[in-house]
Amino acid sequence: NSGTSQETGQGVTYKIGFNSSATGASASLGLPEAKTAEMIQKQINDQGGITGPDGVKHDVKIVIYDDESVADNAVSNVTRLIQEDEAVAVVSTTGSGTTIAHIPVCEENETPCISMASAQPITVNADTGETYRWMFKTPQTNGHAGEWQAAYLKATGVSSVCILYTDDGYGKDCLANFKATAEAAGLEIVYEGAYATSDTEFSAQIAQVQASGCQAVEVGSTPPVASLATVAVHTALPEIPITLGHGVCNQAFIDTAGAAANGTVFPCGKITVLDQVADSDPQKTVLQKYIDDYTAFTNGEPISTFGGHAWDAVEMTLNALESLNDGMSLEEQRTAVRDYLENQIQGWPGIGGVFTMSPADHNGLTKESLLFVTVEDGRWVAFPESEW
Amino acid sequence: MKALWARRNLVNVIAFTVVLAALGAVDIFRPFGLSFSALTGRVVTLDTMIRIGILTIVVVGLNLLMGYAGQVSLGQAGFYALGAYFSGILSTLATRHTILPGITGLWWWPWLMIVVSMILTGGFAYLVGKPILRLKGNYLAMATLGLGVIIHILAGQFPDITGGYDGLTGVPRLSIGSFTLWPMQRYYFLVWGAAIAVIVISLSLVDSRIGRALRAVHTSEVAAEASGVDAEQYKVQALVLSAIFASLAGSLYAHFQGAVSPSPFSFRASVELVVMAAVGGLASTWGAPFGVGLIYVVRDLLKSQLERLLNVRSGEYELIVYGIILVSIMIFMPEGLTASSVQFMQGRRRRHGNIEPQRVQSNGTVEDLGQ
Amino acid sequence: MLKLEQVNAYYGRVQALRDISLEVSEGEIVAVIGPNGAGKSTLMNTISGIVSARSGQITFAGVPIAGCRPEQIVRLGLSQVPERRQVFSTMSVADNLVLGAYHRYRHEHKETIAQDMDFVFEIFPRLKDRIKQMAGTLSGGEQQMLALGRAWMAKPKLLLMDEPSLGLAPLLVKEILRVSGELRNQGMTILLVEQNARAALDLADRAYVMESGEVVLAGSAEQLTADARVQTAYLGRKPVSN
Amino acid sequence: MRQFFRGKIGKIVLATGLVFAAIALCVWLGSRQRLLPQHYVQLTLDGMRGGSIYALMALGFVVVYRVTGVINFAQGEFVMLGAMLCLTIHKLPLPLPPALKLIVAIIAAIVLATLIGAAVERLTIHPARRSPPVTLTIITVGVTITLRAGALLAWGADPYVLPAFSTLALEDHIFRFGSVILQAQTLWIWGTLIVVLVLLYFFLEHTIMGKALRACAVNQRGAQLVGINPGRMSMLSFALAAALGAIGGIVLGPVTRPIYDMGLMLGLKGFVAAIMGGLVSVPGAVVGGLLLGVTENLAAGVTNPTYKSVFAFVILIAILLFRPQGILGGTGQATEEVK
Amino acid sequence: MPPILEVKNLRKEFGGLMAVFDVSFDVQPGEIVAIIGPNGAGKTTIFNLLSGVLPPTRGDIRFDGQSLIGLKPHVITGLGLARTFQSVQLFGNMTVMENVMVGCHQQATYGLIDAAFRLPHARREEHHIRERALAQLAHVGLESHAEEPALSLPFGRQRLLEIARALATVPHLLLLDEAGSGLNHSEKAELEQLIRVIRAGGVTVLLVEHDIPFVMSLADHIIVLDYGQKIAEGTPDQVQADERVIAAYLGQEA
Ligand SMILES: Nc1ncnc2c1ncn2[C@@H]1O[C@H](COP(=O)(O)OP(=O)(O)OP(=O)(O)O)[C@@H](O)[C@H]1O
Ligand SMILES: Nc1ncnc2c1ncn2[C@@H]1O[C@H](COP(=O)(O)OP(=O)(O)OP(=O)(O)O)[C@@H](O)[C@H]1O
Ligand SMILES: [Mg+2]
Ligand SMILES: [Mg+2]
Repeated sequence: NSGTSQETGQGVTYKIGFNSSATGASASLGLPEAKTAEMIQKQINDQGGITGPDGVKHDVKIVIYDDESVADNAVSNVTRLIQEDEAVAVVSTTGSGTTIAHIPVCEENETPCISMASAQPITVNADTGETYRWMFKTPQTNGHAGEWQAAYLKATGVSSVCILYTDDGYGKDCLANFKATAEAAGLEIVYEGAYATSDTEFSAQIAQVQASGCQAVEVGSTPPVASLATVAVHTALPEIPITLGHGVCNQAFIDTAGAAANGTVFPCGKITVLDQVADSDPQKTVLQKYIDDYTAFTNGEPISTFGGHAWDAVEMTLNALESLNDGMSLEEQRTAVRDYLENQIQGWPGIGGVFTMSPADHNGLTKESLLFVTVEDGRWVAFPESEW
Repeated sequence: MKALWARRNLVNVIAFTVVLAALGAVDIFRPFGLSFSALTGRVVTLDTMIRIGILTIVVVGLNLLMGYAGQVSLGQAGFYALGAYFSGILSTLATRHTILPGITGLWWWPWLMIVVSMILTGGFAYLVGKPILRLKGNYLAMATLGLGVIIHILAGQFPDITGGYDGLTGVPRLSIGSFTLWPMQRYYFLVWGAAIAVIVISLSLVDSRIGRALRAVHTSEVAAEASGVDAEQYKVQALVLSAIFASLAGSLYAHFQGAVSPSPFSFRASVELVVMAAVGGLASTWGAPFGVGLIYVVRDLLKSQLERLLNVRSGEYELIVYGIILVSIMIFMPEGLTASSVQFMQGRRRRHGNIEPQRVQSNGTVEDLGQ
Repeated sequence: MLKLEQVNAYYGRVQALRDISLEVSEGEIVAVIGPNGAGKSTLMNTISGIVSARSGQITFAGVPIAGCRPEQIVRLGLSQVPERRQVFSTMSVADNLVLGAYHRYRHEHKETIAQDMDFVFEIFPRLKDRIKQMAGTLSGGEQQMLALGRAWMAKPKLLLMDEPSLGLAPLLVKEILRVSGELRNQGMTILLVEQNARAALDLADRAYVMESGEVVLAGSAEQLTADARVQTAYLGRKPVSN
Repeated sequence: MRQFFRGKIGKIVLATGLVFAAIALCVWLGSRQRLLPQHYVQLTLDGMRGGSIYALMALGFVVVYRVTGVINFAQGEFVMLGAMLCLTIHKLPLPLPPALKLIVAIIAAIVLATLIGAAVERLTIHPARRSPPVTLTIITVGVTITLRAGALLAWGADPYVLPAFSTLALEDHIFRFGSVILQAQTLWIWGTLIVVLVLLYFFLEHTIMGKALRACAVNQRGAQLVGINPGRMSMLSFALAAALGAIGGIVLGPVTRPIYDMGLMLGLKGFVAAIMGGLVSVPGAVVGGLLLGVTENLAAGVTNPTYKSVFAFVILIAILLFRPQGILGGTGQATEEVK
Repeated sequence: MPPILEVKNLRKEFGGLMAVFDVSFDVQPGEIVAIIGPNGAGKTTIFNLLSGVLPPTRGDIRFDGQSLIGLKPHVITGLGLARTFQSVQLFGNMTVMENVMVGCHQQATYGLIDAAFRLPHARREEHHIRERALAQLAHVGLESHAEEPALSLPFGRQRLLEIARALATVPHLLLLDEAGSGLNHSEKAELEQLIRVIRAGGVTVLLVEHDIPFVMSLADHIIVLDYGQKIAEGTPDQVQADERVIAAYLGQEA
């Protein structure tokens, strides 16, 4: 499917596949992602496409699908994007489990896939420990979050911790990473309790937290249940410190947890706490622009980190496409994009952080991509290590 | 009469097989650069066809259970999940846990494990079916619902065994000797071969002593018993058989996806299976492939065309329209695709036919048989 | 009171009633007899609106009712003892009877309705013994009593009875025939389908004979009882050849 | 011996024995978790709150099932609609004092949800009324999909808040008895449940209209023959179920954070509660809901809360096996009658 | 000859209600025996107890010398005891022919696997079943309706079909519950004839019926029930003359 450049300097149309969970269980994450993709499409159209190093202009079409938060649909959609829509690269998808399900499709079809989910096994083969060739991901990992949380708890003199987490992909990943980092930091995990996303009461977990006598509680969930759990812990044990994961870095958490959110601490992507980010920060301009654009595009819907993950993934791909000369076959384009992502994304300031990818690291982020914050009077306040 | 029936079935099966084989062949040989999806105007892809084939196997079983034996199951996705997980876990024992390290390279091991999965799932269905099938009507549906949900939840729990919420990866492709049933074009033949075999089995069953016993149990258990039919035994047999079919489908699914995670086996999936069975037509084996097919085609059409038509992001709109279409299908074809189209054709042909059957309710009794 | 003109009804493509014309005047008992499958029940169901007539006129008390829904027709004062009884099987005997008077609750006192229930229990003391039992667990004959009682509870102007004696013991058959006469004397009009032709003709003022969807004979009860064809086919005067 | 346990007294003895055994097991397991007495009280209280919501949901299922024989999968969506409509109306800038505003929002939401319920019946169930219940049940699945996706479109995927009735704010008033906690909203929920139960029970069991509703499901032809309009009854039942659902959603609103897909799990649990109660019995549904809420919470509390939902469904299966006609049932629903 | 059916002190309670109260009777092979009695006397309940649909509260039932207590209905059918129902219970989703073929269920032995793969032995048996079913239909005169849906038959014919289905199980004893209700005079005469033919074929018949002339001309022996108790037993003439029977059931002028 090689296209030839015409006299007008107009080359083939590049297609970027985009699949997120715009509906279903992960809709609150997937919907802003899908909207971000739409926004970028509009921006490219307004610019009249992208231009390669050879000066040839290319239209870009982002083909957007919804997988309804179901693994089967994710696999189908990615297959369709790769085989039918002939996308050069695919951005997919919102959830870890759903992404992991379509890894074989990306690898077998030798097409770069960038996930917006955070779990480790997305880029690293859990059985062999090797990094997948075609899989990338943009979110900060829960491992990074765990490092912050463990360091904080350690610094405040806590020695035993309870973990409450949602019985879903995010919660399980929080648990695994927090446990690993906390134990490495010498903290004792005295209780782990899960609940379902739809739960409204937590007396069973709270009773066991009380019985276990821990000194701090870590909550690994996303709103709304994160808010309910936080409120429940706060109501029963008003004094106990509560740490959370970066899944609560959206306005919804503060809105729905109310007073119980005050005093909770957690690491956040910089996007949610832009006013806390120093002007010198390399991400500052990118963040500001994304926030402005997204707010304008959606008529003032609250921005979320997840839209940011989509932005990073699509923009990286666009950068890669801009590096291509016209006249390549689809296979060549895919390989070139992959190579670009792996080798040329160096010190790349995005929404999720400053990315530096390598053959061994298809995420490219460090703990510093997150900022530690606390909530005061319903507002996020930066809470740097010096203030602990 | 009888011979005629058998011949009609045979003709249908052959025609069906030929059409599917031809479609599959197109994608292998690509005459004039034509691919399968080009044939369907890029609406239905080969991936979709394989999924239709896999679910057809489940729905044929569900049809036997619901349509013929009249025992509703709202937990069929549970058996489907068991098949997928058993196959997934057993075929990756060596790579994941270094249990039986020698089996990694053996091509027949996954095949054997498919059979083992079927036996395990069937055995499980037998164990739970015995007590549960004493219940009638909606109560059975509820019990199976509970089972399905429990299996779904547990599937996400034990990371060492099931891979937890993220699921199990690295399920190997199937092969015969050194001939790998992959890429998809090859797998297509395997899946549809299995689906057709299941359809043939079901057709034979329905038209036998067993099939009649099941249908009799459906209408009136007392009358069936009085005619010498062991209602309980046949209900259990139907449940076990449907579970075995579901397990087979689950195994094929696992080797198709290469990964198994809990999300496709939720309560919602069980409901969707029932929807597919009903859309195709309960008590009609041929309803299964067409019911599953229709649901998939509608969804794929919406996915690929809605954005173009309405100029909106698919997501929510896709589901809204899908819901409306589903409701419309059931309003206008209450007995499902196959029954309704048969009626439609017969309405043309049979001007002077015999008495139309009375309105028969889902349980097969006439509406007013209230004593 | 009830008048059918040229009524045709179909099941699917099969014609079950052919050009039926029939009349019932106020205060009469009219019987319809005929062999199995003649269309007697279909006739009853067409009048009560369960089967819709494809063509023809049905007027009840001056109101055209062809095309009306059954529940509307009931409200006009027409009630049916249906074939196969149609009792509410998982509801109690009392509830079944109370529901018989459903459309009367809007404008009548509960006491009058309770009195009618006592009347039913007087005729069928067995039902009183079983008052809390679920209708579906009653014996066949008890259910038939319940269906009759339920129809009486509606206090209809016109009562349609489809084989009221079905499954009833001989003593009770006599009893309901007696009660039917009594009801007529109280001003109720009755249209009756019966296999027990002799009893039906004894009770009725007039009768119709139906065969394969058509009215083949009509006349006063005496005329029909004397008719040779009726005698052989329905009264068993001559031994039936086999 | 076997004979004894089949008899009435034997059954009571057996049941009491089982209950005590369950309590003993519960305490033993709880002691391993180092639970204190107040924890059991707390678990029971909270279980009763969750159970009350299940009960309200279950009542909606019962109402529709009794009348139409249809399992209304859309019941959960009415809960969601109730909560969402209420908070949306509450957010409107109406010039009213806060308490009145909330009352207006509640009433308006219930009315709207009821109308939607009636409209759903007219548009989807009524045209298919001649079809078997399976078909109608599948229609409600379609309705569920459409309603939920519509809600996602209208309200997005983010959670919202509905103020607590007592404080008219996000933070509810909390009663503390030692270390046992009770939210004021819980009292609202219980109060609502009691009022609804009494009204509904009276309506369904002691009015002619209630009996007529029931008759429709038992024998539609028979119902028509006594002058009941099954179409209207079907609409009434859906409207009533929608209202019940909306009421449930509204009282639950302040203790949860309403979100477009909240109907999913609630619907499922409500359904389970309805089955436990026998699917046709109003008091049964309430007992079923409470029992489900309390036992799942206690079981979760004394063992591993991860398996809370598993417990719920295990309880379901256990009840189906030992009392298929439901906890309070005795209607012989699960057996066939022969004549 | 030993009786084909012995009922001893049979009792069935529903809650507090004695539907059948210590009833005993015997049926001799080759007889036509009728059970009569007022509505709700317990006749159908006795049939339900005999056929295993309901478990008795106490008492014993012996069929060909074997106790039927605790056996499941299909087992009892297999022993050679068949029945029809007061409210016709046909399989509405099947044709007339298939209804009778269900009756032949135990005349074949092939199982799930044989059926699934259409093994030759299954086909052979199936063929056999068809022939038998057709023969039964011919027996009751319904062979021309074989391929029609069962429920499109008029009510009277549906009763005949039920009898054919019961006969297809090859019974020694046939229980007919109000087989004549809803039939007119000439149809009853045909039924009477059919029952005689059945008996002539070596099948013992036990029937419940409210039509007195019909019963009196057909039955060799009559058992009368009232309120669950046997109040009389004997030949038609004996029973007809019994005071209690007249008071409870027949009425004065019968
Ligand atoms: N629901 C139905 N669908 C199709 N055909 C029917 C239906 N009901 C009745 N018929 C047919 O219509 C004809 C008339 O039936 P109908 O029930 O009115 O007869 P009937 O005179 O009441 O007989 P019976 O004495 O047996 O009650 C019969 O041939 C019957 O088979
Ligand atoms: N499941 C049950 N629960 C309670 N009572 C029952 C049940 N089944 C039957 N009965 C009662 O037992 C009695 C005997 O019923 P049965 O059906 O045997 O009467 P029958 O002699 O066949 O009467 P009919 O001539 O009216 O058919 C009736 O009074 C009936 O109400
Ligand atoms: Mg009739
Ligand atoms: Mg009887």
